[in-house]
Amino acid sequence: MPPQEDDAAENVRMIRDSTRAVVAADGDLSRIRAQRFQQSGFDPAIFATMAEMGWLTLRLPEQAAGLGLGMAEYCALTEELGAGLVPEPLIGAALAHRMTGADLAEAGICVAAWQDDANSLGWRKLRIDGGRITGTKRFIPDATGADSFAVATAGGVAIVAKDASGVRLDSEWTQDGCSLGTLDMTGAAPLAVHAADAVDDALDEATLATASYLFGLSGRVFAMTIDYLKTRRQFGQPIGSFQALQHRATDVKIQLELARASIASAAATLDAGAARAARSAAVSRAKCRANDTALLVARETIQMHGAIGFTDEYDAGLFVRKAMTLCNRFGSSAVHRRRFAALLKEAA
Amino acid sequence: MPPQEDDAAENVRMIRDSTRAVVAADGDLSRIRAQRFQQSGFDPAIFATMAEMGWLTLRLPEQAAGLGLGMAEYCALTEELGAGLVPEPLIGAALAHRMTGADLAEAGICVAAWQDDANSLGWRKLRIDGGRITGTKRFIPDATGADSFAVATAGGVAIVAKDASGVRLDSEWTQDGCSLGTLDMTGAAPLAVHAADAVDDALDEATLATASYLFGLSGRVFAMTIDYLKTRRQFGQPIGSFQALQHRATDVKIQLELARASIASAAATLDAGAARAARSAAVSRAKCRANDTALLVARETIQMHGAIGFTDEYDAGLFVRKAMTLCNRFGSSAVHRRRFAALLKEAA
Amino acid sequence: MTFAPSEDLRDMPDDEFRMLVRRFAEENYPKDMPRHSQRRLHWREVKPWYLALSRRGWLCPNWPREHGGMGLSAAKQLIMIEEFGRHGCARVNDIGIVMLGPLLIHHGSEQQKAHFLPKILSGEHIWAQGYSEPNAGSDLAAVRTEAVLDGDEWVINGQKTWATLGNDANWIFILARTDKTVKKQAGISFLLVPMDAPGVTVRPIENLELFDEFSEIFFDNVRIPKGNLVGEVNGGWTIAKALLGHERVFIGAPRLSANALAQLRALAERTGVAGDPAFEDRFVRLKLDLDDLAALFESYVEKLRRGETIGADVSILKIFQSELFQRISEEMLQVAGETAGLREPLDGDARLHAAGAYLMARPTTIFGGSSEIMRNVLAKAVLGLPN
Amino acid sequence: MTFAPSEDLRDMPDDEFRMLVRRFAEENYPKDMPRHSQRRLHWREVKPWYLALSRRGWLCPNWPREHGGMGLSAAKQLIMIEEFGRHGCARVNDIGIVMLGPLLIHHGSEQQKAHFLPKILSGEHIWAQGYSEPNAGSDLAAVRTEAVLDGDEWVINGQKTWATLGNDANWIFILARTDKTVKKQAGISFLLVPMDAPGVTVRPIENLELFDEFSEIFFDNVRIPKGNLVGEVNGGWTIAKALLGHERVFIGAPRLSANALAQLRALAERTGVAGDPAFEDRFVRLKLDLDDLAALFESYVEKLRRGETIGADVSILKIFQSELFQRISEEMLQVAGETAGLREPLDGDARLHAAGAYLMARPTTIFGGSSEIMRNVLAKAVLGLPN
Repeated sequence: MPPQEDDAAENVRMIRDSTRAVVAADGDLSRIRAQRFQQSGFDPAIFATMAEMGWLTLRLPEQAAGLGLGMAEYCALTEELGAGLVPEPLIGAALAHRMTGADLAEAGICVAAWQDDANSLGWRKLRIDGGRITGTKRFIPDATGADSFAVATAGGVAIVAKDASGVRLDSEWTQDGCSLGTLDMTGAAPLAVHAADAVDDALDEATLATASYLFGLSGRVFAMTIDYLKTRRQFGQPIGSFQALQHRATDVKIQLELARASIASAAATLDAGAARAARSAAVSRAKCRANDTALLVARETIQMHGAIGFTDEYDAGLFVRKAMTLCNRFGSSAVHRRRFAALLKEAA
Repeated sequence: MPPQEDDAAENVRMIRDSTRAVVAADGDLSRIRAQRFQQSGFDPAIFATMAEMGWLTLRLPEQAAGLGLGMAEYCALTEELGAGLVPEPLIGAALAHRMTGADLAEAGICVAAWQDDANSLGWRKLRIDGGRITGTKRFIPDATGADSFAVATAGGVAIVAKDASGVRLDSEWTQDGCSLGTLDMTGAAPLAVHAADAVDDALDEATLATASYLFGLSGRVFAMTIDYLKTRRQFGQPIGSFQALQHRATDVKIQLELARASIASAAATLDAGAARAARSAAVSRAKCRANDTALLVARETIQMHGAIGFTDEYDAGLFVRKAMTLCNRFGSSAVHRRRFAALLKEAA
Repeated sequence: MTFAPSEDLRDMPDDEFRMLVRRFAEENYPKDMPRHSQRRLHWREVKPWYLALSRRGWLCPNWPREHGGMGLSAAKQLIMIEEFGRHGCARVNDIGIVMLGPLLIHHGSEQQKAHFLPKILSGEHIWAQGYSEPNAGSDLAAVRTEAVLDGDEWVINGQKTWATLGNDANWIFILARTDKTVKKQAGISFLLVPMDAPGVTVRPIENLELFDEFSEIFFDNVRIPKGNLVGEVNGGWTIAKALLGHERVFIGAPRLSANALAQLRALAERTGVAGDPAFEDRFVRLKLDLDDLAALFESYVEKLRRGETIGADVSILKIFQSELFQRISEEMLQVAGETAGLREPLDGDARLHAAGAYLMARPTTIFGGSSEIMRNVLAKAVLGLPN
Repeated sequence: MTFAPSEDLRDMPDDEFRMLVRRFAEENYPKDMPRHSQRRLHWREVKPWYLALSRRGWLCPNWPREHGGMGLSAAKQLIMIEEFGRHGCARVNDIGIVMLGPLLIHHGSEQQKAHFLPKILSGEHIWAQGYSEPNAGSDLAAVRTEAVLDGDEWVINGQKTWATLGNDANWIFILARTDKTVKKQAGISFLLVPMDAPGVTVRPIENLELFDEFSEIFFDNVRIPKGNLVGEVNGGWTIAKALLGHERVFIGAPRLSANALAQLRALAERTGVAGDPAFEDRFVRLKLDLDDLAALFESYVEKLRRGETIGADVSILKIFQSELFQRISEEMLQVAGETAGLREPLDGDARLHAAGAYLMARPTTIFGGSSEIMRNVLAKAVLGLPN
C-alpha cells in the first residue's frame, strides 16, 4: 500500500473517531428528539464544539487555517453525523467557509445562502449593486439559528448579518424538526464580499457531503430494521425468517452498497482533481443514488416495522423524517439526472 | 339483468366455445410448435376454417354479411386464440375487412398493410396517383402466406395482389416462427380501392384485439407457471411454497387482473359508441397494460421455471417468444403512452 | 338527542340519488368544519357532521332499515362515499357504524341490538376497536388479553394497541383470550367494554403525522357484566374474521389515489415541474395505473350490483390502490424539490403538501391487512400455492 | 500439439500490460472468426483462437506459472478479460481452464495434475461440468447420479443436465452420490469421466436462442478407473463448493451490461427513439446504475489488489449486474418498436438485436446461482437474518 493511501485511511479513521464528541456511541437519540421544533432546531453549544474541532474549515488548506482534508474524510464525517442524525448545520457552515475561502469566525454562526429557486441548482441571480444587495435567497437550512449568511451572488459571496438593516428572515419548520429560511434583502450592506470563484466546487462538495449524510442515516436505520426483523415475532417465528422480507431486505442492502461505492468513487474523483465535468458528474451520480436509497430505506423501514414504524415515539421515524427533508437538498434526483445527462452529452 | 347484457354474455360464451375448432382443448401445442419457421408460418387450412366461421367479418354489420359482433366478443375470441398461440393471421385479415367494410373473399387471403414506420401508428404516407401506388408498407405480419394486401393510403384502402406487376415482398422470420413482410410497390395497380374512413376505428379495434390476444397468452402461461410452482420440488418442498415466489406470483396476478379489467372496459367503451378520443384513450390504455403484463409474465415465467424455462423444447418458451413478437405490434407501450398523454391533454 | 329514520331511498334511480346526496352535503356539511382534511378529525371536531347525518337518518347507509339504517345497495353506498369525498366531508368516528353495528346485527342478542344500536345512531356511544396487541399485529389470533369469568362478571387484564381514535371513544369491543388450553383461534371471545369502567387506561400515540390517531388501551382488573359477551364463549374469532364483502371492495376504491394524483398535478404546476417530458411520462404511467384500478374497481362494483359474491381476489384492489397511492406520494416528494420536507402545506394550500401525502400514504399498506399478509392470502386462496 | 510457457508478465506495469494484450488480440484473433458474437461458439469454431492463446502460453492466466499458467494477479486477469472483450474475441471452451484446473491444482493428486493439466493447456481435453441434474438444480446437493465401487472401477449410473457446451466436450467432471446413508452433502464424490466411455450418451438441448448451448448427459453403467476420483471419497461437496474469490468478483463484472447499454444507444439511434426525453431519462437511469455498478466492482477489484479476502457480499455484484443487463435488454425491446421480435439482427448488425439481447440476458439470473438463491444467502450470511 502506498504511503498516501495509508495516510488517507488513517485520516478517515481519525475523523470517524472524532465524531464521538457529538454522536452518542450507543445510538441514543434522546437529544435529537428533544431538539426538534425547539428554537432554531439545533444546539449552538454543540455547533461550537464542531467549530472548535476545525470541521467548519476542514476543506480549506492548512495555510488558510483549514484542516486541508480531502473529500474522503469529509464524507466519512458527514456519514457519521447522518448515522447520529446530528442536526447542527455543519454542511451549511462548511459551505460558507469553502465558498469564501475565509475564516468567518467574526461573523458568528454563518451558513450558506446560495439557492435562487426550487428544483434548480442556480445561484447567480442576485447581484451586488453599489455594495448593496436586493433580492431573495431561499431554502436556507437552519437559518433561524444563524448569525449571518454567506450569500452567493454573481458579483461575489457576500457575508450578510441577520440583524443588518434591510434584511428580513422568514422560516418554516421541516419534518425533521429543523427549519428552512427565506432571506429577503433590500439594499442590505454586506459585512464583507469574497470572490465567487469557488462556489461551484463548494456546492459540489456540499452536495456530496449531503449524499454521505443520507447514506449514514440510511445505513443506521437499516441496521435498526434488521435488528427488528430478527427479534419481532409473528406466527411463532421471527419475521426476518420470512423469505419475502429477506429478499426485500437484500434489495435494500444492494442499494446501500451501491451508494457506498458511488459516494466513495465520487470522493476519490474530487480528491484526484479530475476535470470539472467529471467531478460534477460523479457528484450528481452519488446524490441520485443516495437520495433514492434513502427513500427506499424509508419506505421499507416503515413497512417492515408495521404499525410501530408509523409512530412518532419510535426512533425509526426520526430517520424517515430526516430522509424526507434531505432527499432533495442540493438537488433532487430529477435535478441531478438532468445535470448528469447534460454532462454526458457534453462529454460525447 | 337487462336483456342486452344477457345477449352479450351469451355471445361471448358462444364465441369462446367456437374457438375449440382451432384451439386444442387440452392445451396441446404440438401443431403450433411444428408450424414455426415453416413456409408462411401458418396453416392455410386452419385459416380457411376461421373464414368459414365468419370471424374475418365479425366486426362488419349483418347487412354487409358480417357477424355484427361487438368488441367484447372480438376480444373474447382473440383471448382464446392467444391462450392457444394460434398463429393464423386473424387480426390482420379482420382488419383488412374492417378497414374496407367489404367482403374480400375474391382477394384470397388478404391481410392489412397499414404501417409506414416503426414506432409510429402513422398510415397516411402513401397516395394513389392515377390509380397506381408507389411506396412501401412495413411490418406486415404473415405477409408471405397472404394472396393480397389491404393497403391503407391517404387516398383510400387499396387491395393489392401479391403477384401483381410492380409488387415486391420481402419477409423476415420473427421469434415466434411467423414472419413480418415489407411490401414495395412501384406503380402497382390495385384490384379495388375502398374509402379510408374506417381505418382509424379499425386500427383501434385491431389494437385492442391484439391486447386481448396478449392477455390470453399471458394468462395461459401464467397458469403453466403456477402449475410448475406447485409440482417442482427443491430443498424438499414445492418451490411454490417459497414466500418470495408467492409474492412475485401475486404481483403477476394483480397485473393480469388489471389487464382483464382494462381490456374489458376498453371494449365496453368502444361498444358503447363513446367519442373518438375516449375510444382511442381506452385502447391505448389497454394496450399498454397488456404489453407490460405480457413482458412481466414472460420474465417471471423464465425465471420461475429456472433452466428448463430457457430451453426451446419446453412449451413456456413458445409463449415468451410470442409475447416478444406481439408486445409492440400496433404500438409499443411508449407509443401508446404518448398517444394517451396527447388525448389527455386534448381533453383537459 | 333524537334521530330520524331515513326516508326510503332504496328505489331512487342512482343519478337522482347522487344529486340528492351532493345537495345534502353542500347544504348540511358544517361551514366551519375543515374540508379535504388530510388527517382524521377528532370527535370534538367532527361531531356536528355526525349529528347532521344522524338527524337525517343517513348515518348508517349499510344497516338494514329496521335497525335505523338506510338499507342501501353497495352501489348507492359507494355514491355516498364518492359524493361526500367530492365535497371534502370529514370522515366521522365510524367504527360503531361500519364494524360493530353490522356485527351486532348478525351475531348480537336482541337485547344487545336494542341497547347498543340506537346509541350508535345517536352519537351517544363512540366505539373503538380492540383487536391488535403489541404481540398480535399481523398475527391477530395471538391475543393475550385475558378475560376470566368471576361470578356474573368478566374480569379483563391486558393491553390493546393501534385503536384508531381510541381517545375519542367511550366504548371498545375487544378480542380476549378465554381459553388458553386450545389452539389459539379457538379460545377467543368477543366482549364489549365501557371505557369509563375502573381499570381502563388510554394512552394516545402520536403517529408520524404528529397526530394522536392511535391509542394504547390498558385493562387492569376491569370488570364487565357477563352479558357483554357477543356470540358464544370462545366463538369470537369467527365473528371478528367475517368481513362483509362490499367493505372489502370499498377499501380498494381508487379515491385516495385519485385525490393524490390531482395533488401531484397541482404540485407539479406550482413547482414548475409540469411540462417536463420525463415527469409527464411518469405522470401518464400513474394515470394509466389509476384508470385501470378504477376499471377493476368498477368490475367488482358491477358484481355487487348483480348480487354476486366477492372472492378473496378482491384484496387485489386494496394492495394495488395502497401501493399506487404510495408511488404517487413518492413522486410528489420528487416534484416538491426543496419544499419536500416542509411540515406545513405550501402556500397554506392543503393540496400542496408532499410530506403530508407521503406520510398519509404509509399506513395504507399496513393497517386493514398488510400488503404482505394479503399477498400470502392471495397466493394460497387464489393461486392455490402450497404452504 | 505443443504449447509455450508464457513470458513472465507479473511485474509488468498494468498500462503496459493492457497495451500488450490489446495488440495481441488485434494481431492474433483469427480474422475469419466472428467478433462480438452474442452466442457462445462451438469448439469447431473457437479452436483456432484457443490454440493461439495456447501457443503464446496465455490460455490460463489464473493458473500458477509452475503448472503452465500465467500466474497473474486478479487485476491483470481483469485487464485480459476487458481487452479481449473490447476486441470482441469469442469466449473459448473454458470450463477446464476456469473450473477444473484450479480445482485439480488445489485438490488433485500429483499424478492427476501431471496428466490432466497439460491436456487442458494443449486443447486435447475439452471439459464439461456435470453438477446439475433434473431434480438437483438450485438444490445442488440433491444429486442422484450414483457411483459404486466395483473392484478397481467406479460404476456410474444417472443423468446430468445443463452441461454448457457439453456436446463439445470429451471429458466431464461430475458429482456423484457414493453414500446414501448420510446427510445429502456428506455422501458425494468428485469424479472425472471420459465421454467416450461406453454408456455415456449426450443429448443437446436447444435454448431459447435456438442454440444447442446445453446438453443432457446420461450414464448407463459407465466404468471408470478408481483413480479418477479427486480428493476423498464422499468429500466431493466441499471441493465443488469452494469457488475462488476472484471468480465470484468477475462474474459480476459490468461488461455484459456495458455492452448492452451501448447496444441500446445504437438501437435507439437507429429506430429514431434517441432524443425522446422520456427515453433519455430512462437511459440516464440505466447509465447511472451501470456506473455505480462499475464503482462497486472496482471496490472489489481494489480489495483483490490489496490481497483482502472477499466475503459473501460479493454476490451483490452478480445479482445487480444480471438484473441490470435484463432491464437494459427489456428497454431494447421497447425501443425496437415493431422490429422487437425479429429473429435476426436489424440490418445484419449484431449490435441491433433487441430479441437476441433480451434472450441472452435471461439465463444470467438463473445459472451460476440464481438471483433467488443468492438473495437467500445474502439474507442469512450477510444480514444475519434467521432461518
